[in-house]
Amino acid sequence: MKARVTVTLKSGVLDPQGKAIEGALRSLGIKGVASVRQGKVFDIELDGGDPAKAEAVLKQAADKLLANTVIENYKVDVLG
Amino acid sequence: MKARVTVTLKSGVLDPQGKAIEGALRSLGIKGVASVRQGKVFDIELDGGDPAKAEAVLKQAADKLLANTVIENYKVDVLG
Amino acid sequence: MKAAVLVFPGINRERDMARTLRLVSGRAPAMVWHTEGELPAGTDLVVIPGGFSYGDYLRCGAIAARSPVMDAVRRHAAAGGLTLGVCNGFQILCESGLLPGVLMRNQNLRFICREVYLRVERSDTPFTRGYNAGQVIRVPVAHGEGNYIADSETIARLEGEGRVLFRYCAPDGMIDPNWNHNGAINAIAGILNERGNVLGMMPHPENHVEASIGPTDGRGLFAGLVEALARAA
Amino acid sequence: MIPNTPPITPELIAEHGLKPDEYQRILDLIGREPTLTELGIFSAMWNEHCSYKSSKVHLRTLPTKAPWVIQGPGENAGVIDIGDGLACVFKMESHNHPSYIEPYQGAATGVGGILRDVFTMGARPIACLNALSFGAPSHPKTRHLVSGVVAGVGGYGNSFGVPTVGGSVRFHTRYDGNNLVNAMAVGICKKDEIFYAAASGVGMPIVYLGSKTGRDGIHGASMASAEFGEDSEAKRPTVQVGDPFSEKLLLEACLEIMAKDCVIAIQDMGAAGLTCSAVEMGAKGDLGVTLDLDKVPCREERMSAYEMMLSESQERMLMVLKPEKEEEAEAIFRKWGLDFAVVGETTPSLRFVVKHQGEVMADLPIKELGDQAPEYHRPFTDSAKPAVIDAASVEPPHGTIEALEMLLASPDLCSKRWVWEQYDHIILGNTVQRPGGDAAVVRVQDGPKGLAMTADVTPRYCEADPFEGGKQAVAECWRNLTAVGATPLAITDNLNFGNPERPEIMGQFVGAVRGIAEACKALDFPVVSGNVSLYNETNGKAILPTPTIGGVGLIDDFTKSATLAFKCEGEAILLIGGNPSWLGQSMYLREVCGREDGAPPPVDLALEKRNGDCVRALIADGAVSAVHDISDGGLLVAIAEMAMASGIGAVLLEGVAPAHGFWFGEDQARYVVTVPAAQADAVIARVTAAGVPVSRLGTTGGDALSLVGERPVRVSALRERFEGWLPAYMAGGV
Ligand SMILES: Nc1ncnc2c1ncn2[C@@H]1O[C@H](COP(=O)(O)OP(=O)(O)O)[C@@H](O)[C@H]1O
Ligand SMILES: [Mg+2]
Repeated sequence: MKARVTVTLKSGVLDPQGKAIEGALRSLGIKGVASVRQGKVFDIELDGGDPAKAEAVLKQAADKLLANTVIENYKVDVLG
Repeated sequence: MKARVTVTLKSGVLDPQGKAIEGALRSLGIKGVASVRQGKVFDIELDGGDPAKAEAVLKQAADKLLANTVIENYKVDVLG
Repeated sequence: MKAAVLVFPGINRERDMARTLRLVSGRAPAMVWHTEGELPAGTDLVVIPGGFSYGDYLRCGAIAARSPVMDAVRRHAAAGGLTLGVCNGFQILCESGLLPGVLMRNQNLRFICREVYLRVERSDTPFTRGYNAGQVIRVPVAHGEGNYIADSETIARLEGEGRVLFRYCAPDGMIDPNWNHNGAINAIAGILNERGNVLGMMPHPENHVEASIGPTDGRGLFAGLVEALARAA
Repeated sequence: MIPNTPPITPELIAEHGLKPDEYQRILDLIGREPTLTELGIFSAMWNEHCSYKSSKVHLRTLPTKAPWVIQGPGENAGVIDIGDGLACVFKMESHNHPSYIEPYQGAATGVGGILRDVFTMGARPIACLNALSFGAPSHPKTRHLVSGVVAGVGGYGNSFGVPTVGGSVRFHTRYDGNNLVNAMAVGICKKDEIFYAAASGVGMPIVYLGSKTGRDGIHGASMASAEFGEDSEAKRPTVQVGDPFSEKLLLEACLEIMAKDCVIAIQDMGAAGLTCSAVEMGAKGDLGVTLDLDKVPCREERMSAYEMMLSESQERMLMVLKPEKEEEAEAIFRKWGLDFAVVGETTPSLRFVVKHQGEVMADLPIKELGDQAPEYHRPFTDSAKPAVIDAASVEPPHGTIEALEMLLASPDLCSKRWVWEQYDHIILGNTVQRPGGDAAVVRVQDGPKGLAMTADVTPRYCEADPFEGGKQAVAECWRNLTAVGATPLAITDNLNFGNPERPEIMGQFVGAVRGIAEACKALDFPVVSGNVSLYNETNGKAILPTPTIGGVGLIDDFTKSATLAFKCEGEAILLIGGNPSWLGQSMYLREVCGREDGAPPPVDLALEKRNGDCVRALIADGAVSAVHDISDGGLLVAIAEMAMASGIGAVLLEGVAPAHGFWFGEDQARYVVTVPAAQADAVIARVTAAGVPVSRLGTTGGDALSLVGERPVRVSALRERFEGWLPAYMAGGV
């Protein structure tokens, strides 16, 4: 089974990378980008076929490791 | 307008990060994870309201900066 | 001083740290592998050195922070034991919750290795008793993610409780954005935990201790620790 | 999966980079049509990168011996004796094409590869250097390449945990389509604990160690030897990704099992991975090798024998183990979380046999794969000697100080701080002299010995006169080591040139190698390792000939090494080696007059040695307080660098006419030193007695540089220009 965990910065947390990317896009002459925030995705292959169980495992993985919940939010999508 | 660019490693390209995360999940006792591949997301605010134009701008941004197309694929989602 | 230096896969400044501890205290530290469940008996100082534990993959220090040996460090710290995290060690302490906040990418997104100036904010801690309050010391940094960030409440607490021990500054001690190479909030270079026994800092005092190699401003930190531990004993 | 016995068409042969006569040679050797796997193996073994087929006959002319040389070229790295039972292991290697295609990963894996070469021999790496050549700053790709390459070099070395202590960076339009990334690594081991590649003993287990095999860089080695065309974008998927974390584990694991005496032979998997490493181990030990590919740890599914044999996945090693130590070795590797698999054994047959899924995919004569590689005496034409330019005929500057300011803010002469600050240059706590001086100095263990190291070449000289340019590269390297007080011991060379099938390029190569050989002989400075990178051209436009020379020298007491910064006010500044006047091919000519022409400064090796030996003796006796050699930009640039490094100015006496020849001439074998005023006469007398020309240049002091008849310029203003150019350029502001 496949799943994706998406980790994004909480709003209000400064994102130097996103800021730098904004600047870089501007200097590349790419117009119309107001702001950029960078996050991470984890594409995960799981053993077994129970989506509910998969979701539980991934929540645990995200809480314990994949996200730093002090500054990050996460979202789990089991894709089946 | 909001959009998301998701950048993932091409299949076959070594992902040292994913490998390290797999190992860490295992040693945390989280079971059932067969493999992890790490990617990036960029949450982008755009000026203007034309989705087609937004998509074109973001493709350009991804090609030129956000993705390293030698080893990465990307996907643009204009969320409106 | 009975120091223990933790070794995680990918840590790479453990030799620098061990040499410095040996030079300053006259005693070689124990090197403790990340899978250990206990620290050597009698350990009075735990040091988490710099490097790239687990390649700094995922987030700096994230994977190391969840190693078995960190439970032993938590117990050591909870019992009041002195704990020092330098660079990756600081990142690991933040990720493990022993210190608040996060170290983000440097403002310019580049790894930076250079000498910086630090203002020592207090001298009444075991880590800084070798310095005077307000003293400016010169030590190197070598990191890509040293940009300290925490929510405003946490920052207010850190400042209010005098828990910021080191700040990046100009050579004359003034706080100046031009001398804050990584963009850390309030130019924070090192912080204490609430109890005052856990210090995390980005710069590498251990690389400035030998006159034949360069400046020796880092020595005060280790000499101070030796003294503090001798007094406590 | 690809079938192993497809029809071997001329197209398939050409795709493998083999010429028709080379294919015929294969047929003659094995007496039948090769399988696909065999064709891949031949193409990997016989391409330029692995076989040195165009360069070998010339490389043999390089001097490689000296009493202190333990291992010359032919192993993973060269080894020299540095006393106290210690040996220094070092080598330089290019990763040019990969770094152009994917700058970060290309540069990173270049560093990873050279580090592996050093620790494969049992040495713990103590320092890295890098020599980088980029296209013109105005070229649209340059900034991106600089940014990626520097981040990649740093990214790998910083994480691996070795200080990057020196190097060089240059810009020239001739590198527009082919930037150069030459990485050097230096390590230390005990003299009697060096490990080699030659297998010994029949029936010994061959063990695969490190990371898993993927489809990375398949045809990477062939790619690295194919001239670029417009379609280079299409070759992208062969780029490898580096994993410095795994390499650090590999280092620790290898050194641990070497210390436990488990290893008979060891070879890293670099270019052409499993193929090259297995063949070399067998052939060097006069043994056959049988590999069972079913045992190879793979990262990807359904990999064919062809792919496994040609994969260039990084962070892998091949080892012949003492059979009784297999378990112990495996436990060590497991502890470090690395793959460990017995994938074959040595045989008495002198055959290289590759099995996969019960089938023999390749069965080739092992010695011939290496020994019978084609060897070419390619035709070459000598470069025409350009005319010598008389300094008096060269346009003088509007003002000497203005010219100095222009030079200090030029891309090649400006400070490279923006680069080396991205490299951890202090880790391990032994960096005595950091980047910014003539050579880096690294303490050996706890001292008092120190090793000095530097990487140098002046490509514009090589272009104008390959022979003199080759000599100059070695001489400058030797001089930089001397200037910090070290005794130069040996070099590694990295010869970057264009397409050797063109006689004028081959002429550059041959000329440069002759020059290097002559200089090495005269300076007692043998070549112990090296690397050749040819076909550095795009659409028929070649790079400047760039034979990078990496040198290592020894200082008995590192605390006595000399630095270039002025030490205090009121000291006498002396010029050792005679008055400069040579403006041909100088930076002055290029940056101020906009001309790149003339003959380069000739190198008189006897003078070089005499002057250098004199300076080294002065340093050893503590007679001089600051030392700097004169190189790019000439005398005034050298003095300005000494001032900027200290913040102390100088008042200079009038130069010898023509003034621009004196201040900006790039004559060789010259040094600037400072001495306490009271000792100046004694030092002058001593130098004169050694037969070396010496004269007074002026006195240190103040915060400005003052020349007779010119407005004084503040050192801080010079520093702003010197430090300003590169950061401004990289910020996009130039
Ligand atoms: N790519 C680089 N990496 C590390 N250090 C560098 C690099 N490029 C230049 N440097 C350092 O900058 C200083 C000046 O370089 P260079 O002008 O080439 O010196 P020299 O003329 O003495 O050979 C040297 O100390 C050199 O090691
Ligand atoms: Mg020099």
